[in-house]
Amino acid sequence: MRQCLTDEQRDFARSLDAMLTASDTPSAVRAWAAGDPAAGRALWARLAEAGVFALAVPEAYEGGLGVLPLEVALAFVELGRHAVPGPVVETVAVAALLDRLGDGAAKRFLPPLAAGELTATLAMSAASHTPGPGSPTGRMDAYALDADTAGLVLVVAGDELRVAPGHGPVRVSADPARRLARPALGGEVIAAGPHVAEAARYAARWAALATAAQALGAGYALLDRTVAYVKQRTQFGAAIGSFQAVKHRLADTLLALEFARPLLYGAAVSLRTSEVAAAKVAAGEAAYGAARTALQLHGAVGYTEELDLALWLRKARPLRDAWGTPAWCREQVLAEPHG
Amino acid sequence: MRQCLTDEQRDFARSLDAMLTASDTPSAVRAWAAGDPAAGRALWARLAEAGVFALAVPEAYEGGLGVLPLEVALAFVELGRHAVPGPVVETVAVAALLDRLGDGAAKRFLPPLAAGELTATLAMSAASHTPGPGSPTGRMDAYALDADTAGLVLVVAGDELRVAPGHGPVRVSADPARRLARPALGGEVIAAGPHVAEAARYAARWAALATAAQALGAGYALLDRTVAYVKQRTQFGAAIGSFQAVKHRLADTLLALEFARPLLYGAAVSLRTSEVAAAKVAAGEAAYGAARTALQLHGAVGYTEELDLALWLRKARPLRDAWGTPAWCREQVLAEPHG
Amino acid sequence: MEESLTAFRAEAHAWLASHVPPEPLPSLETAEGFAAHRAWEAQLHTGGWSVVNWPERYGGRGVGLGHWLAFEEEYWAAGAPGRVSQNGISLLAPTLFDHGTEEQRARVLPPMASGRTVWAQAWSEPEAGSDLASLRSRAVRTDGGWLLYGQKTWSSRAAFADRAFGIFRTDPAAARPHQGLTYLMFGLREPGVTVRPIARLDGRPAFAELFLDGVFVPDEDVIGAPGDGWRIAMSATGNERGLMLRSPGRFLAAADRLVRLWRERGQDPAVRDRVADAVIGARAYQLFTELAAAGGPGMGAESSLNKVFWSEYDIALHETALELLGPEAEFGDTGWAEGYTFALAGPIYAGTNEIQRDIIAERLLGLPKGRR
Amino acid sequence: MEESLTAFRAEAHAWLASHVPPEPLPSLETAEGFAAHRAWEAQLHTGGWSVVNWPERYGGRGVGLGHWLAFEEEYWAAGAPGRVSQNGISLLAPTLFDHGTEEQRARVLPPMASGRTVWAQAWSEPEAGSDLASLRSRAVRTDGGWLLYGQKTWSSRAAFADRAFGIFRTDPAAARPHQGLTYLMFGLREPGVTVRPIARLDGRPAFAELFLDGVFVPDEDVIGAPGDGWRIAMSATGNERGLMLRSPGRFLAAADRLVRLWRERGQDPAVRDRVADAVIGARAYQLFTELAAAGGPGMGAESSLNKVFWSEYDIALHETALELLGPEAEFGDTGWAEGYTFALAGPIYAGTNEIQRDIIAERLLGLPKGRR
Repeated sequence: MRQCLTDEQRDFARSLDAMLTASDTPSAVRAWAAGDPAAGRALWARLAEAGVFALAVPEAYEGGLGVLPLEVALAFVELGRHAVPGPVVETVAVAALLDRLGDGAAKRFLPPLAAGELTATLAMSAASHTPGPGSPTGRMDAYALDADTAGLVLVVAGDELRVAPGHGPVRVSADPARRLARPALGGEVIAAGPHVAEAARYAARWAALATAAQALGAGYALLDRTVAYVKQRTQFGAAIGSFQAVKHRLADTLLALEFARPLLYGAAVSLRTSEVAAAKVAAGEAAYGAARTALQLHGAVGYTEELDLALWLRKARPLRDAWGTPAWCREQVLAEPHG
Repeated sequence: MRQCLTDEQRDFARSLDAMLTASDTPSAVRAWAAGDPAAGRALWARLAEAGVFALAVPEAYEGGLGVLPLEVALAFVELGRHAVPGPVVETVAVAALLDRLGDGAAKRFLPPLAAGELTATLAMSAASHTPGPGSPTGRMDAYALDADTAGLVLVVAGDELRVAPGHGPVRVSADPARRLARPALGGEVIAAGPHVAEAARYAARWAALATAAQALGAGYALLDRTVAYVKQRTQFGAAIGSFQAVKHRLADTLLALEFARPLLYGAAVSLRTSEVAAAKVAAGEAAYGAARTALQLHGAVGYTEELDLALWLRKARPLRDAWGTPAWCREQVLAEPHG
Repeated sequence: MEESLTAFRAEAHAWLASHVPPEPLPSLETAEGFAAHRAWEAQLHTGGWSVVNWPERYGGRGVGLGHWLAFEEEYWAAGAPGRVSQNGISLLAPTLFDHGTEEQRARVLPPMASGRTVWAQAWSEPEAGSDLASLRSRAVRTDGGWLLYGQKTWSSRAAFADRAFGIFRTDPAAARPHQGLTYLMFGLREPGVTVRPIARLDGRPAFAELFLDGVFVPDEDVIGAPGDGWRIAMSATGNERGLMLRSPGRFLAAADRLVRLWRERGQDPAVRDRVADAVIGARAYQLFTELAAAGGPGMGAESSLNKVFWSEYDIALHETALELLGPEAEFGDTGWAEGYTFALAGPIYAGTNEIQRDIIAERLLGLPKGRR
Repeated sequence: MEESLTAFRAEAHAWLASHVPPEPLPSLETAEGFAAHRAWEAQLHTGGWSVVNWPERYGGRGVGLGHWLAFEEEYWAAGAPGRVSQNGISLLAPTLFDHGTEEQRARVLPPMASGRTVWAQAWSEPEAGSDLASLRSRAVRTDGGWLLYGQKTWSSRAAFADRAFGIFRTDPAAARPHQGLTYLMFGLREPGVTVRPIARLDGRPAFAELFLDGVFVPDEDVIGAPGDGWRIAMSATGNERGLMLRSPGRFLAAADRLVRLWRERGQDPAVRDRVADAVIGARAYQLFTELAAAGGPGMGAESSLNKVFWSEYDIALHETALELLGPEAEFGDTGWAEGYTFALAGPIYAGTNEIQRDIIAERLLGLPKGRR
């Protein structure tokens, strides 16, 4: 029952939802994809004001609200529901990483991260993790999300954490609002030693949790929009939402999302590797399933950029694979004794 | 186009279908399952008369009609459609094995096999085959189907082929009409040498082909019975066959069977390992899918022994796994260069 | 105040460790197995474990849902036998708590808790499966009670059980098919009852047909008001679909067994994803149930989500086990084979999954009612 | 007599080996890529390979379906470019063969074969997707022809193509919506045509909206009799769903590429079954097509089986490839990513798979028409 939400937590999620609904996130996403981050940055400031980034920063640091993964998960469901652009996941993961490492770097970067004055992104080299050889880890070696706009680009390579001095060209993603680039080589080393790899694994769990939450929110957005569409779209003289094939497909979509949700809450409470991995699989697959359903039931109009729906459709699969592909996560689930 | 059927082949299948329709196979199956093989034997004699077993015996042997795998496949589709009990697959595999080995054993056993006077079954030890370690081969080490009634129980073990002098107790199968027992140890060695293993692999391809054909026929029977049922069963004031969820499930069932069928014909023409394996996967999965659909759409009455439907429902999964599980067959498909 | 959850769990664990039969009991669907399972119910009852969430006066411990969930986890993890009293405990008992009289509860519940009376359900009829409103069996008014006429089918446990419950048409003139139905209990060994066992796919008599010809039911065995049967039955169906029918502990234990099987068989990577999904699904179901339980006692259309989830989960889990067994899956005498056969019924009973998906779409998503 | 299949195949193989561009052409959905693909069509035509199964007088070789299938296998195995003329060749040409006049064939087919005229289709309208009978765009009678008014959408290739074909309402007073429709061809650069490109999910203008305001169509560009458009279109839809749209050679080549990718990536056993299924599916589709081709020229409701099969196959194959690419699947600039986006449209266009399954159930299995 530990995963039950308090009224305060529910209110927090609702108020974020309301704020984002009023913020015209679709325009911000389109601009972000086109390389114009102004609207996205304004959104970022509002998220910081709502405390989203401070939820991953201990109170010991200025502006920190404490390390509250359940609240972070709830916030990221809303971020996903509204397709908020930018390195939001990575910023929270960087906060977790710096918190775990403590020391000078934490004091230097955590206060501006919590305040929303600094955006951060993170790349990890494969060597920083310990999956089996050849396993897809869900972390693209040496690519960082939105390195072109982030104020801080960190790179974990083996036992070292460094600040990259720039980045390479942005490569096209299936979701144009996700701008991937390789961090530049070199730069200041801000931590070194075996504890860096351990902290990186901890940060990766935060990243996976926040990505799972985003995916879940995106899945609900896709479902809601599709339900609304099938109620008004008529073919053969009836709303297509009255056809049983359409109904059952949407019922299955809701089912997958509703069973992923408690896994997300549970993972936020325990932060155990296997639980986070389980939530990531379930939320990622549910969101991707929701995207497939949304596309099929919208038909041709869903296959275009004409509707805002496209913003979520393109996000679902990258979110499913980022910070832990389903295959890698399933490996993690079985690697730990469960129960 | 090589897999196209001639009018003569179609007529052969149709006449078998008519003969079996007139033979009350369900009673024979129930009796066979209860340990009373009389009706099954009478059926066997009729199949032999129609030439079913002679189709796997070269004309050089008395009663042989030639080695005609496409005709055998067509016949076994009908045997599956009518749930014919007994070691029909194994008898044909034994014919292929003895034909390949030639020599005394072939002369001794092929004429009575072709004439239907001798029924045969076959067990293979894992060592006779060459799948990767730990792979489920779909051949149950040392179990033979219907060893309790077969006139000839052959065992391939390594480089030896022997006639088993009896069998152990019959173990319960999910399909009570499939009576599995271990052949007794010892007995006359009728062939020895490395060519035995090669011939055993050849015989196993025949067994897989015939099993795939049986599965396909069982799948069509399940579909036909279910289509008939949903046309007459009414709930909520309408035939349940008018509900879109029911229609789509049956459409998918037909689709899987219709795309397995050409694979079966193609495999019969080439007898290549990868083609036989592909046909086995497709027909086995299609038949199993048909069983799941038939059960769900019949509802509770399908879950009982009350309807003849049960005879096919229980057969589908064993046929899917016998003489090559889907996993093992998929390995074979990728082991050979294709195209 | 409730016993602490940790102490309660430890007590259950210890009791089960020393009482669960070391070998599986014979199948519940045989006379011998039925008797053995009934004896096990009595043993559970003696230990105080048969109905932990009932009030003490009926044989329970008066603990809440959280304790019940914990008990179920321990129960299934211990490899304890299936519950022959499940129909009574998960369907009839909640109905009596909600709609029965105190007299009925005091009379019916204690022997249910001890296994002295085992209950069968009598819902379906040959022409009324998913479409329960089209029931035809009648209860005709007589002195001091009712006389039952008609036929029930798919009555699970009825081959060996003592009594049964169901709804019957008491007012054939009612305006709509949902009206004029009455919820009642009757004895399976009363004059006028003929029980014809029906064999399941694996040949075992898991249900029966009941032929009823003037079976007397005293007024005291009517639950709620005559004519109110549909409403009462629907609240029971909610329970049937929901929590009580399939406790998370059951699937957590099954997933554990599957992981063990996978490890024993060499951890075939081709099946890895499906094994992991069984682990993930059991955990999801456990946490979903906790959330639902915290949300309040009654489940509405959400119970349809629950029912579709566990019934499809159960089949997928058993199919994965059969995959791991390879050709040996064919043998019908293994626990996995029996579990598989049992699982196959899941998407059919307690409202087919097709109906459940209609309910989810219409009630939870607000899609228009179609002609299906 | 036809050239022997073996010699024909060898000739195609040799020609393709020396002509297929070593690097992929730029995407068909860009102006530059469109021009490059058009030039490739001209090259194919010069070699005599653009429309092998057409009569020689229109630019073909007059070979049968078996030869066409063999050519397609060689074509896709050689990694040759997508066919920008596909709409014309697989949809309009069969319609002209069946319903056009000799004058129309002689005028329209040769420039189609050479890539000089590239055709777009103009079927759908905003309110008429699967429900094609509810079309609203009109053709109004005028001197020597018709004037088109209305809006078409999801017109594939129209962003860059020369001409289009579709059906228009010529008799708004017709008793039933299927009546009073006329099949015709028109120029996309005629006065009154406005083309608004629509970006696909990956941002490329794979379709366009067409706004038609008094576009003149001479009588010679009407196919069949006015009012007969529905019947003619339905026979073309049969073709669209069926064989010509997705040749087996395409999937055989794609399955080969997938197997190569799987091998390059270390033969992950967790994905083995899905890779094997791609190989099995391509072979099944090839053999199914051979059987269907041998069964005669017209495909009826069987073409619905075909359409559901290839469209779902194509997605499954590409999803498996993305799985093998792992997180790198996210990059939008790979052949697999473009193929995946393309595949996603499969279950939607040429009649959604939902409609196709209705057709399969009603026409092949004889199930009663429901309200869907």
